[in-house]
Amino acid sequence: MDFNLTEEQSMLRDSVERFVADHYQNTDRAALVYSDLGYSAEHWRLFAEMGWLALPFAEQHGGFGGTPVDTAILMETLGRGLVLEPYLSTVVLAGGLVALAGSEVQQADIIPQIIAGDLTLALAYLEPASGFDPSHVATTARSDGDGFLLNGYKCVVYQGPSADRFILSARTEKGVSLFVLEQGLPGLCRKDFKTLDGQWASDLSLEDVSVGPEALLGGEGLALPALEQVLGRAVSAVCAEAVGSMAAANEITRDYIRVREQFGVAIGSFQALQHRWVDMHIEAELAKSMSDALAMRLRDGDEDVPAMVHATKVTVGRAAQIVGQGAVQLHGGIGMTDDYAIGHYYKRLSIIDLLFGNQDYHATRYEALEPAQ
Amino acid sequence: MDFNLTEEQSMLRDSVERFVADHYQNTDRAALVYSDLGYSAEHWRLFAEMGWLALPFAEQHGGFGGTPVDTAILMETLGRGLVLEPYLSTVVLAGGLVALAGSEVQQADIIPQIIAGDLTLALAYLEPASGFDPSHVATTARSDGDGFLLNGYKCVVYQGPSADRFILSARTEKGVSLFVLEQGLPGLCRKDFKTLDGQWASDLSLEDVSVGPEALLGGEGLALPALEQVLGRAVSAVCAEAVGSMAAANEITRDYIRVREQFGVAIGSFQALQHRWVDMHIEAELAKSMSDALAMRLRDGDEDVPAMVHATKVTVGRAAQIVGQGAVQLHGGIGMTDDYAIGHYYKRLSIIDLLFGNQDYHATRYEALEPAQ
Amino acid sequence: MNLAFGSKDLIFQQELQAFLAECLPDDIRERCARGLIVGNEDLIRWQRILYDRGWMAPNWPVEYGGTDWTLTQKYIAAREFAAACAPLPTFGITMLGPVLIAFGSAEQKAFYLPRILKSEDVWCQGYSEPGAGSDLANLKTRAVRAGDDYLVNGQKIWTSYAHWADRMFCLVRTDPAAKPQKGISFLLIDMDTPGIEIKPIIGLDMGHTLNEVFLSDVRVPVKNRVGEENEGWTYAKYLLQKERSFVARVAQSRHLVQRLKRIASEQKMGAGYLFGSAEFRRRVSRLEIDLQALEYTELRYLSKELQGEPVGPEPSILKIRGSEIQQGLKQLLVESLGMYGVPYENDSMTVSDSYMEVGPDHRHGIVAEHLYGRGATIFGGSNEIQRNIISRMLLGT
Amino acid sequence: MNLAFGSKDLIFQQELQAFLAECLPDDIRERCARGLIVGNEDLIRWQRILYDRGWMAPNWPVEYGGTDWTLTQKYIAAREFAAACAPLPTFGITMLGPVLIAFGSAEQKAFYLPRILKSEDVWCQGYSEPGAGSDLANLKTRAVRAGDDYLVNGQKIWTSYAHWADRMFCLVRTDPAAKPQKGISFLLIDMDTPGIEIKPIIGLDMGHTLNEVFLSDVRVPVKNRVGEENEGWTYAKYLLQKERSFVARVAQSRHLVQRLKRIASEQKMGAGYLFGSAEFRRRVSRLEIDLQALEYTELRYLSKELQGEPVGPEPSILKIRGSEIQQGLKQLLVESLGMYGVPYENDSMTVSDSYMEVGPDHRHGIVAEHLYGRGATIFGGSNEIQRNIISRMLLGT
Repeated sequence: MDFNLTEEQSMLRDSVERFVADHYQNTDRAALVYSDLGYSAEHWRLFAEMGWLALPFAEQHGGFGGTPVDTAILMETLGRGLVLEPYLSTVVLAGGLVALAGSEVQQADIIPQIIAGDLTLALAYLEPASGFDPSHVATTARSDGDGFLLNGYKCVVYQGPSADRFILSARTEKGVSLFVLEQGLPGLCRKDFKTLDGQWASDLSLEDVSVGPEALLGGEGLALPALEQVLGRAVSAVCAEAVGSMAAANEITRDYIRVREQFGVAIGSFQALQHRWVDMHIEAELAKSMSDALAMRLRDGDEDVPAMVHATKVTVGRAAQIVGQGAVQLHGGIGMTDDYAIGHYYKRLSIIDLLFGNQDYHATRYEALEPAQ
Repeated sequence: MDFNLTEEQSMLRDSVERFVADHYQNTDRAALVYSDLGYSAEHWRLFAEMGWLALPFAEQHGGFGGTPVDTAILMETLGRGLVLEPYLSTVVLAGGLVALAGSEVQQADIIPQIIAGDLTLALAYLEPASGFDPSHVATTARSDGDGFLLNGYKCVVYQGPSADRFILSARTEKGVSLFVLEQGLPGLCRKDFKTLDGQWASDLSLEDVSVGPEALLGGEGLALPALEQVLGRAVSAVCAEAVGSMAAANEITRDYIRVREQFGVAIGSFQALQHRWVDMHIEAELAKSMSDALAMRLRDGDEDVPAMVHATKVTVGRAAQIVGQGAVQLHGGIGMTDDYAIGHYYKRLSIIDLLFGNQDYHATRYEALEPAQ
Repeated sequence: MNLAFGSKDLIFQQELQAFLAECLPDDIRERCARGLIVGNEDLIRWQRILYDRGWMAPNWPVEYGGTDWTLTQKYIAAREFAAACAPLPTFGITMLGPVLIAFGSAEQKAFYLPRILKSEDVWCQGYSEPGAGSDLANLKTRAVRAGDDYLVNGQKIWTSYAHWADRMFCLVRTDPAAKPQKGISFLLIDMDTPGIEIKPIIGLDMGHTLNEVFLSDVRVPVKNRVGEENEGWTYAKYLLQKERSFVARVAQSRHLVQRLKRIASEQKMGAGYLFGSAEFRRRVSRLEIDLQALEYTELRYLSKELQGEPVGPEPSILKIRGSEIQQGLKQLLVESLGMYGVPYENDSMTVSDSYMEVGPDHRHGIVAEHLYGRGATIFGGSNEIQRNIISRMLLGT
Repeated sequence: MNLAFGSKDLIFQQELQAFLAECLPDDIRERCARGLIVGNEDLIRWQRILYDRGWMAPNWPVEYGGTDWTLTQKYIAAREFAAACAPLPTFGITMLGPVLIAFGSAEQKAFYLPRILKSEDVWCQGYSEPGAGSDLANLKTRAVRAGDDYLVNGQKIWTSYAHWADRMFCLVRTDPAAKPQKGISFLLIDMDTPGIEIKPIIGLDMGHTLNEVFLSDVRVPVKNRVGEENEGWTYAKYLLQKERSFVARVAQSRHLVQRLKRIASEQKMGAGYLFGSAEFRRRVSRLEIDLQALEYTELRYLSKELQGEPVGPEPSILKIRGSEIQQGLKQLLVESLGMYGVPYENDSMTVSDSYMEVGPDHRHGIVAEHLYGRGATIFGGSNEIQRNIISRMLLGT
């Protein structure tokens, strides 16, 4: 039993920490947010050079064979800096699906390109009426000669505008299936928008989008187990990210209430504020423990992983709310401004609370694993 | 719109306040708790002399025709003193049922005796498997000649040991019905126990208890509307009682933290304790408003009374928990002792949270009034 | 004890409802209903309608152009206006007017009050400073006499709508040697006076309602001082008390509950509807019940006030619980959107009416209102400060 | 990073489980499982079994009769003992032993430690006083030298099990002129010394575990002082830190969760079962998840400790969250009884085994444990004090 980092893991963390310090602490994150890409292509090249894009992939595809624990270490540190690059979309979600469900040809095509930093992808799995349930798919893929004709609507696809390809779920006669689609296919229409956490995303509507048989990712009708597994890893990744963001938010808040004066003293000398900060700290501590443990359980392939995924998302979601809201409140007026960093932490933490399912969704699924009589 | 008391109402409150001051503030409540009766027969005679036992009854039976508002004023003040006399059981519950559902003969028999202080009653409507639902009745009343044979089990009947008669719900062929039973009937077996809030109560088991047709209270199978209506008034009465108990608990706590010293200062100077007390006070204030409004709505016979009954019990139940637990916590060690008054307030408030249905029960019924689609 | 309003009040209520149904422009009602900020021109358009009806300043005495409404009627009016999704009255009406009426000179009243009534002047409030948020006594902005003028130097912050304002009522320090709460004066400043610079503060919601106001050698005629020199704190406290009446915002929250229930019973969530989630349902009903309790508490306090009992900690209690309920409801509204809580555009509220054409129509405004609403527990005396106030009054510690 | 315990530890765990399954008497297990207090004789009966096995004092060094368990093994043992519903170790083992071993004289160690191991002495802790609860530095009990004795006068309060105790370890003031935290000494007092009077404190649960202890001219030999005169505070702090390890009580809470789920899925509530109430179900799962998070936090902290990191605010974090979870679970257990949360008898825990023969068997013990458990956030350093400690360490304010 050991929650401490190995030497290699410490090195990984240190390298990501250096990146955040060099590229996010002294530059203008807002400029990146409002750029067309929404992140920095230069940073992305650095991600490739550092080997981070290769981290979770198998060695046969040029990867490092890293585990969910390594991903968590990386994401936690990125979370401290509110890093904008699309690691989650391209590597964890899309890359994860290709590695898990893709044919050899698809893996050999896509994974090396991801690792090289030459290809970004986005996952389109939710629809306006699906809530957070990946199995609720109304988009259809009708057989059409060798290939398929896709019709339907997908919502809130992170990195939709900038991704080179989409992985998209649609229902065939055999059930929910995954497809790899190029940007700009005829009939694939995108509505782009900024997100609350300063990224780009899109809704996608599909009207008779025609794809060949090679677009099918994994067996027809077999998408759900793969999706669930990759979404579990994505939960781990965003929980780790939230842990990093919460640690940073608590430090920023601590530093602020130590120096901000009212009534002639630092506001950090007021007991009600101290105790509120302590409660934020406790929430963050518990979230960290769950996030670490989930990553280890995913790595070890434990049987009770689903319960642990749900429990962790519930714990981290609540902590994210308490820390985010508390940080804004303890800052007072300045917490309500766009200029000051704390608001951005609050927004990202709010979004993480709902990404891949909010607390109610995961608590309900947690309960369903052990049904009441 | 006026929440203030009329002159008559103020006089009622003052007289009950005097009773509490004279009989509960300087005497040994514990001695009453551990007496065979569990309250004072002498006090009960005083209740009769003051006219309080006549308060809600119609003038034709010797009552004063008081309203639920008057009952609330009385109960709130009794709540301040943690008064033990069985006003709720005899007057509000049993008396209320007789007045609402009883035949003229039954009313003429029972109500004057209650008013004179010569008769006490207890209501037996719950069973081990019923939760808080008065419609869930497994006890049966089988036709037997002119009368009925009763079989079944009733639980946690407050004042069970001391009541002269029971009003008991049982299921006949026509549905849930009410019966008036004398203490000591053959086949009616009592198990007595002390309650957490220092009163006496009983479980009742009935084995072929034989009663005549005159024992039936109200129409056969028509008990539920009357029960629901009287339970609504009982909710109002205990909510008012809780409001009085919370006010007293908050005052006792305020006085304690003003004088109790730690680290060389009054603990009431610590902001975390101040804010906790403020939150207890706010809860009590909101509970008071709901309790007053419910009493007025019951008096006025408003259409939305059921929703208001449920909403008030939820509000008061939560407030009772927050005030009771907070009062013990702010007292520290001394709050954990039986000698000091605050623990008794905590216990009575805990019990009121569950009497006639806890928060979950009432919230569920509140929601059922406006079903989700 | 009596819950019902009198028949006169009920007739009054019907009159209000009829007026609001007929005269409140749909586009303005729509923006308010979504919690979006109403632009200055739209606001003035509505205020002119109110002015024509004679209801521009319900809280002013009749002789200054106010109404002869009783306290109960004022309560009913505030509730009906909010229930109809009418814009809230402005600072000039709610805050400056009462101070001028109580402490202003005859000239000041004659000049400024009619201009407020006719919407000829928009006022902003120059109160908070970077070092004086919760602690207003720590004001640093200096006003020094120079002949018939004061020369004002300093900085104000969190100044709502300064960019729309024609004038600002402002606290300045005129005697730095006096005790903190002494030596403060109350000035009326034209916003086009040289030396005033306004810098927008972009909020969490990416909207622009707040500003910093920098004052450099701003000349303010001494006749623009309200009341006595160095007595501004007294006037400010009077004004603060006015600000804290009707703070519970019950009608606004009731409107949020209605929106929430409508969305939750329409919004598909996987296999069922959102309202089918027992947890979500319970959170809604808990807040709905809390709101009911808050409303009766407001009425109970109103009835104490009508009886002539002095105001104690009641406004703070209403503010704390009211703001907590608002934030709870706005949080649930965002959650009701599911993934459509994610899209957010920075000019969706003020600069233009454009908004994302993704997601259901009901999502428009919800996230912005939620973000803006985080300030409800911070501005106007944070909830921590309100708890201190209650504690001081009731615990005396 | 690695979640699994090593194979040696797993074998150790199996050994413990086998021992507990075989040797823990059923009647004692039953009382613990219901949260009832185990009587002194029963406790001693169990301790003698532990002593025979050599596991009476896992936290002591081997040379004093302890074990050679690693920190991880001690953690596993504490967890397994709790999971098996074994009684908790007594004050003599957990608190006095470590102090004697660290600071006691050779004679004291040789005399007292074996007597503790063999359950020949039951110890109580004379710490708190009426004016010194959270603020121990305010101790007033005086010890004055009189030849080879101290003459002790004063009063202790909240003294658990003083009525069972043979001896008391006690803080007394030996130098009233020194600063509050100086001038305190650590004495070992025989409870049968003349001048000692014990007055029971009946708890909220109507049970008798707490006492007041009055000391009037109690003669205590100077040789019964541990360590230096006036240095007792140092030893007390050492002891406090020992007291705060393993404070999360995860295994105990897990046992509560199991009881709760069993009751909730068996207990009819009107038309359905209690667990059919979505709200009740959700509250159970929230607490179950909180408990899981607490357990991993405990393990994470343990792994920091194994790595040699100094102990910081971790024990306070575990204490706060652990006590909150316990109280939440005990509250739900009471609620699970419905109206059978009402019956309560005053001698159901200690004086006799008699209890009401109403209601389901599972109700026995639940209300008593709930009431007693309200103290979890008060005694042993209240949660407010714990938050102050964390704040001081991390905020430095």
